[in-house]
Amino acid sequence: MIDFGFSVSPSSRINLDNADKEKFARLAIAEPDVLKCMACGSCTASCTAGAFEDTSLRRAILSLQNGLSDDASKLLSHCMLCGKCTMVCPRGINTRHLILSIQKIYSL
Amino acid sequence: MIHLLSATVHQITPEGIIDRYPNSYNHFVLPFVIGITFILIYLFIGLIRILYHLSGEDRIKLLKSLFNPKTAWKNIKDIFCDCLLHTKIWKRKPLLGYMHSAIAFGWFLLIVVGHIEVWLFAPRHLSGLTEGSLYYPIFYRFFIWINPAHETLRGSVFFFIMDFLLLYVLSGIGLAMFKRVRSIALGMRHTTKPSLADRIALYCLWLIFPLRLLAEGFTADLSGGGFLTRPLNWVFRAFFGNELNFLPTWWAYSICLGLFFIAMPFSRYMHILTEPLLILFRNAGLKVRHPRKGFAEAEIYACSSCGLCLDACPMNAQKKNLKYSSVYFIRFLRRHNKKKTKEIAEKCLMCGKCYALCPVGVNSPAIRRAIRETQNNSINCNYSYLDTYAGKAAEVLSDKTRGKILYFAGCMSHLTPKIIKSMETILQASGQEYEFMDRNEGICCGRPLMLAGRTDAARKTIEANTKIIKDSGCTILLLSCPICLKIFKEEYSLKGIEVIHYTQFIDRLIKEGKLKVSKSSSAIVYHDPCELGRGCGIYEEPRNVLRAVAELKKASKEKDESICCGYSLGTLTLDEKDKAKIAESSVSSLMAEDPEEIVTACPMCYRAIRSKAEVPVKDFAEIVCERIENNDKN
Amino acid sequence: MKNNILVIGGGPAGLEASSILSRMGYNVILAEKEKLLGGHLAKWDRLFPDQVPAKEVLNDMLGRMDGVKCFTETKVNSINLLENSYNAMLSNGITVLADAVLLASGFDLFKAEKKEEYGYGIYEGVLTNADLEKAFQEGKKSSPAPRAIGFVHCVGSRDEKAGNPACSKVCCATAVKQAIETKELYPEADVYCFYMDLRMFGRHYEDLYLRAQKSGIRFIRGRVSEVAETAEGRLLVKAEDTLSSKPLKVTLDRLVLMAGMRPSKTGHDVGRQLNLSIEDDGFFSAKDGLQNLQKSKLPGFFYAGACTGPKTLPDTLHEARSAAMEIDRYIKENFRK
Amino acid sequence: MIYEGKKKIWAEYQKEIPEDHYFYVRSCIRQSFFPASEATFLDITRNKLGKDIFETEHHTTCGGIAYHSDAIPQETAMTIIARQFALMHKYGYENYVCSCITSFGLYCETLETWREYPELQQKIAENLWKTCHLEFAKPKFLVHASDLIFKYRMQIAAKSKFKLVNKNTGEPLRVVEHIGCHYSKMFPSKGVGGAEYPYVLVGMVEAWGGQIVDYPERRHCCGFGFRQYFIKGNRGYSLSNTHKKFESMEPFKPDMIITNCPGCPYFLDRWQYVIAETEGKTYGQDGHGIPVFTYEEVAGLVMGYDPWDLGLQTHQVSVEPLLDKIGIPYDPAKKYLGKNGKYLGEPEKPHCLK
Repeated sequence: MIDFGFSVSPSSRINLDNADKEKFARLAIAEPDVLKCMACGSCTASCTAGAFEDTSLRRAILSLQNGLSDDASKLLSHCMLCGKCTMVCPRGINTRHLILSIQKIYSL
Repeated sequence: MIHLLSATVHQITPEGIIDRYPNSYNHFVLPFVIGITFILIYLFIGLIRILYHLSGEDRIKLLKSLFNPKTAWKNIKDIFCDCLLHTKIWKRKPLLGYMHSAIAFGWFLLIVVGHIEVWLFAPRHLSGLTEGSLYYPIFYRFFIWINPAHETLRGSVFFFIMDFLLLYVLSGIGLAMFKRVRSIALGMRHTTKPSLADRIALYCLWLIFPLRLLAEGFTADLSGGGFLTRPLNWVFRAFFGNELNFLPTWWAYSICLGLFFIAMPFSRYMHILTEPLLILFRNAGLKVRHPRKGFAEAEIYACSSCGLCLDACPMNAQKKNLKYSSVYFIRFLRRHNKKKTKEIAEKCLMCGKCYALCPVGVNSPAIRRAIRETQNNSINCNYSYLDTYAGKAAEVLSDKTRGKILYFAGCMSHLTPKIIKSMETILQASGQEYEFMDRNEGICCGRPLMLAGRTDAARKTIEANTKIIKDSGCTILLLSCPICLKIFKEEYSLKGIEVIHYTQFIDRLIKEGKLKVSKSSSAIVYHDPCELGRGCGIYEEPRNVLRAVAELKKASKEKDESICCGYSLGTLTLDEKDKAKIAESSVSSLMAEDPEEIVTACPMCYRAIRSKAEVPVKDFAEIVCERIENNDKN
Repeated sequence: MKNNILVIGGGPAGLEASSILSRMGYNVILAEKEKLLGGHLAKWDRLFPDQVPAKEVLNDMLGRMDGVKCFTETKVNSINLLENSYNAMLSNGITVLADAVLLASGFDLFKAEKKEEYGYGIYEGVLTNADLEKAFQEGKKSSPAPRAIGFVHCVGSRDEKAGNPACSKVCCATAVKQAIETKELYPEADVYCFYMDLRMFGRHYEDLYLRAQKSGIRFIRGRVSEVAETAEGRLLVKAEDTLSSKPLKVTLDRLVLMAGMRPSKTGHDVGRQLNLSIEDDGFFSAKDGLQNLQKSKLPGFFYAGACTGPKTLPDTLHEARSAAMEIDRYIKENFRK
Repeated sequence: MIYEGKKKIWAEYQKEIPEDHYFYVRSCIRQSFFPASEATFLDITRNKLGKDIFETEHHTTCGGIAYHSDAIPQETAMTIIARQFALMHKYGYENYVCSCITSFGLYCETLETWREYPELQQKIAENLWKTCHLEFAKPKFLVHASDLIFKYRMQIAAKSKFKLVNKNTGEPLRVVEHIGCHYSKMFPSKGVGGAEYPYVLVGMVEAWGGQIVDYPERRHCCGFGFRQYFIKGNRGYSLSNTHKKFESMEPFKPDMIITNCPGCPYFLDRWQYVIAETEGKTYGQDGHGIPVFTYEEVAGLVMGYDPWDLGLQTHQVSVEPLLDKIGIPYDPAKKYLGKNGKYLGEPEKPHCLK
């Protein structure tokens, strides 16, 4: 191997073919509300932990749909379950249970 | 055989009190003996098991408490009041209370007085197993033969007392039977569906005392009897003549007792024997650590399955959700049905009403939380930022807060800026020096994590907040959110700092004359938030203040019976529609006396009730704020 | 004597207006270029938001057509304004002298092949909304069932390069409806909707969206950029997931293009002869956009439906009814003094 | 794939290409990397097909590389271009054919800009007069050299000795075509077949017996991208682009790649070595790469030119397996001999790419 001082950089492209649909289906059974998100961003905007760290349920859901579960876990790892997002979600998503379910299902 | 026996009985007339049988034994006692032996062994093993599952620390706590005179006295008092007299039920539903105490206390006295009677008249039957001491006092009236001519006054008194007690118990049984048919008459809207063992035990229980009456009635001419049994004996004689064949009734009586004891561990009636243990544990200050073992096991078996929690549970707003009530939860726990218990544990609002109203005091919310802990405590989190922030926040607050009030609004209150604004107005109007702990950002109090069973995570937020509060040097921590209040009171150690809810604080300000308010004629009703009322026992302070600012009306269910607003953070899985239904039922209770406004003292309740109420909903601080008399005027 | 009224176009607008005018006592002549009446409605299977069969709706309309002289496979060869009536020569040789004309020429679907990058007409799996409705009508079910299906919103809409910067109004709801129907047909398949904004403006539309989400349909905010064929003959679709600001690709078996609404060519042929004003978007310009939506700048010449811009079916029917009233008023004011 | 559908699109992107009389300008890069390709172009058009292709040593670079690397402003580039056009006019030609795609794109861009902004054109004409004393002119027809080969593809096919066919199986060779980005992506109407399904190379391959494979990343840039290559820090990006293309075409098992741009054959060829070296991956059969050709090289091969005269020994990916596949004879001993028969020396054989 020769070090040319440059190399192939990994693709940033999301490949939905590789997304773990089986795991997501399990999540949708544990908390069907995950399907209801319309990406308004209220949860992220009101997030208590979000004042300190990059925390976003909206993006976590999106990351899971895109098969990027590590990103999702990171985005929720600072959550304090305070429930503000539950209060503000216009779709009535049970955000706290969704977060717990994601943390359980995707930690395996 | 039976005929022969009864024939011999009539041939000899005894002098004084004698045993009808030399050995004081008859085969009919066997079912009872088997039953009582079974239950005693079962109890012994069960007790060992429960004690074994307690942590070492808890066992020592328990032991110490037993020898502490104060707790010992409380133990006796509680066991007497709760297990026998059922004072808790008396207070809420007198008829139901009478029913329970008649059966429990009546039966207890029957046993006690029965034993005294034996001790007085045939003491040797209490001295050892050989003389049938296990069963003799129970079937005393069968084995004894008293010549009526030799009856003493003392004997007659016992005859009277025993018959009176039997009547007392029978009146309770009568009510119980009636309750099965028409529960609402005794003040219960919902009753539990009994299991098979429950049914067996129940029917046995129903039969035991009428059978005892029959049996003692049959033998009353030989053993003597009181105002119930003796006339009954005359009636029997009038119908059946002198040749009374009474042995079958004694067999039936014994069988019912035996069956009852055997069915007992598998039925709700186990509570009779477990409740005293629970009282000992509770008074020793033990807490639920495992959802099924140790303390929890005592709680589970102490549940009488009475179903009072069905009426208490806010889930009863929809019949389909009644299955999430504590009584069924405990039943599934007893059956080790993990799937169901997990489902119910996660669904519960943790409003604590079932615990508050439980006659036995089964703390099922604590067991639910313990189940959640097994599910969720191991979830990884990254809270390193809390320390960084706590350090910075403490630095900012430390100088300017010394000796002042520190106001913590909490996460939820930031969604209800009215509360925060009103609080600041009140603090300023009453000339209080304060600092705002979380004006722009703050750390969650940890209660939501705790409720979700993430105890370790909650500890981290508690630690960070504790640092900020302690370093600030404040003397009073003022809270407007009851969810925060609950955990600040229970889990934080803030020595030297008074943790106070704004309802208490404003009450104090008014009493001390620091805040002047005027009263309006508008009719209002106050909703007790679960965490504030049942959670922290604060019922009167908010009412004191509200009476000073408006005409306070009553809700149909209030104080510790207040109905949860439905949007509690306690539930993990209840969906939006079900929450809304509960909110509706909460509002309808509040509207009982047609108030013009609803007031509550929790940001969650405020938002929930506001979404369903047709009258204006105000926060406690907001309504006080509206009624402040400007101090400058004076 | 009955006044003659010429209705150009036998789609929902033309049918609804004709039946009403006929009942009002006018002599209605309807010219439809296609073999069958009904326009695009006849080619649709079910209608959003309640998935009512299009056939039922159309049959209701056709059932009220007694008394209307319908000429199918008939175009307007020439039309000119006489003193206060219109002289139209139809392609079937009939000349109509009409006191009023209603233009209900509707729309043409955007030609999806113009969006070359989507490969319509090039890749087997790429079809349009109309193709899918046709397949639904025929009750066709592919075997083996497709594993993944995508819907592209705004094909030929909100796209200056495609010649139409405006929204076609109905595609979002149609796409969501079709996605649900597709998911119902192939429950195991992954269904994706590529949208830019979801314009679910009408009553029940949002419910439809929620229903789609709950059934597991994935909504990806981002326009499909290009489509290619994989070695297995499946479709490799690229877009940006603009909500996560990342490019995205997915392999699909079908890609349904939500072709938007373009002005109808037939309408233009008529409009040109009368020098009617056409706006930049290619649709006819109403006398004004608020009060006189049905009127043109010419007396006695009226519009109804999508010839003045994209419309939903209820919009079109309302316009047809108000056009009928406008015509009635016009005739009464000008011919029956 | 519906071939008829593609034909419909091709029909919409017809480009008028005059048959004869062209003013030819070379490509800076190609003169250095593939000098034989330009020589072959001139030989085929002039000598084999008898066309009038005029060339002058007075023409310069178009300025494209400097322009795209932000080294010179647009006006400077335009003035250079105006001089090229003026030379054409001076030598009496109206048809302009260029060898380079960068130039072609820049010419198109410049002509379009002049059309949109006549005042700018006026200014450039003045610049031209001030600097060179040349008369401003615009070509009547601007074509790329590949357009011309496309135009002559049937004439070349008629004179061909070999077909793009596997002689062992009789199957047409599977060919990947790659056009330079600046050929038609900026102005689809200026390229044969447009930008989405460009036909210029497809037409040649089909005429010469091969079969085109359409792979998902066919539209993707080779990765040259000027700045992305020139600055070493960005070179990984350039490499990644090529990598992406090869990953995408791999399942289609192409036999060869044909290109019409100066940079593309170079990067598609050389990066295969770097990928093999850094990622350990090769895309051809048995550890070989996929050979990459210019269209002139392919035309030369089918017409029976000696592979070494076409400069194929300068390729990184060895071409012999493909020559064997087609059945084109070559003398391995002559591979590294110069035109004069002198031994040129041999490059070191990489162990990772055969």
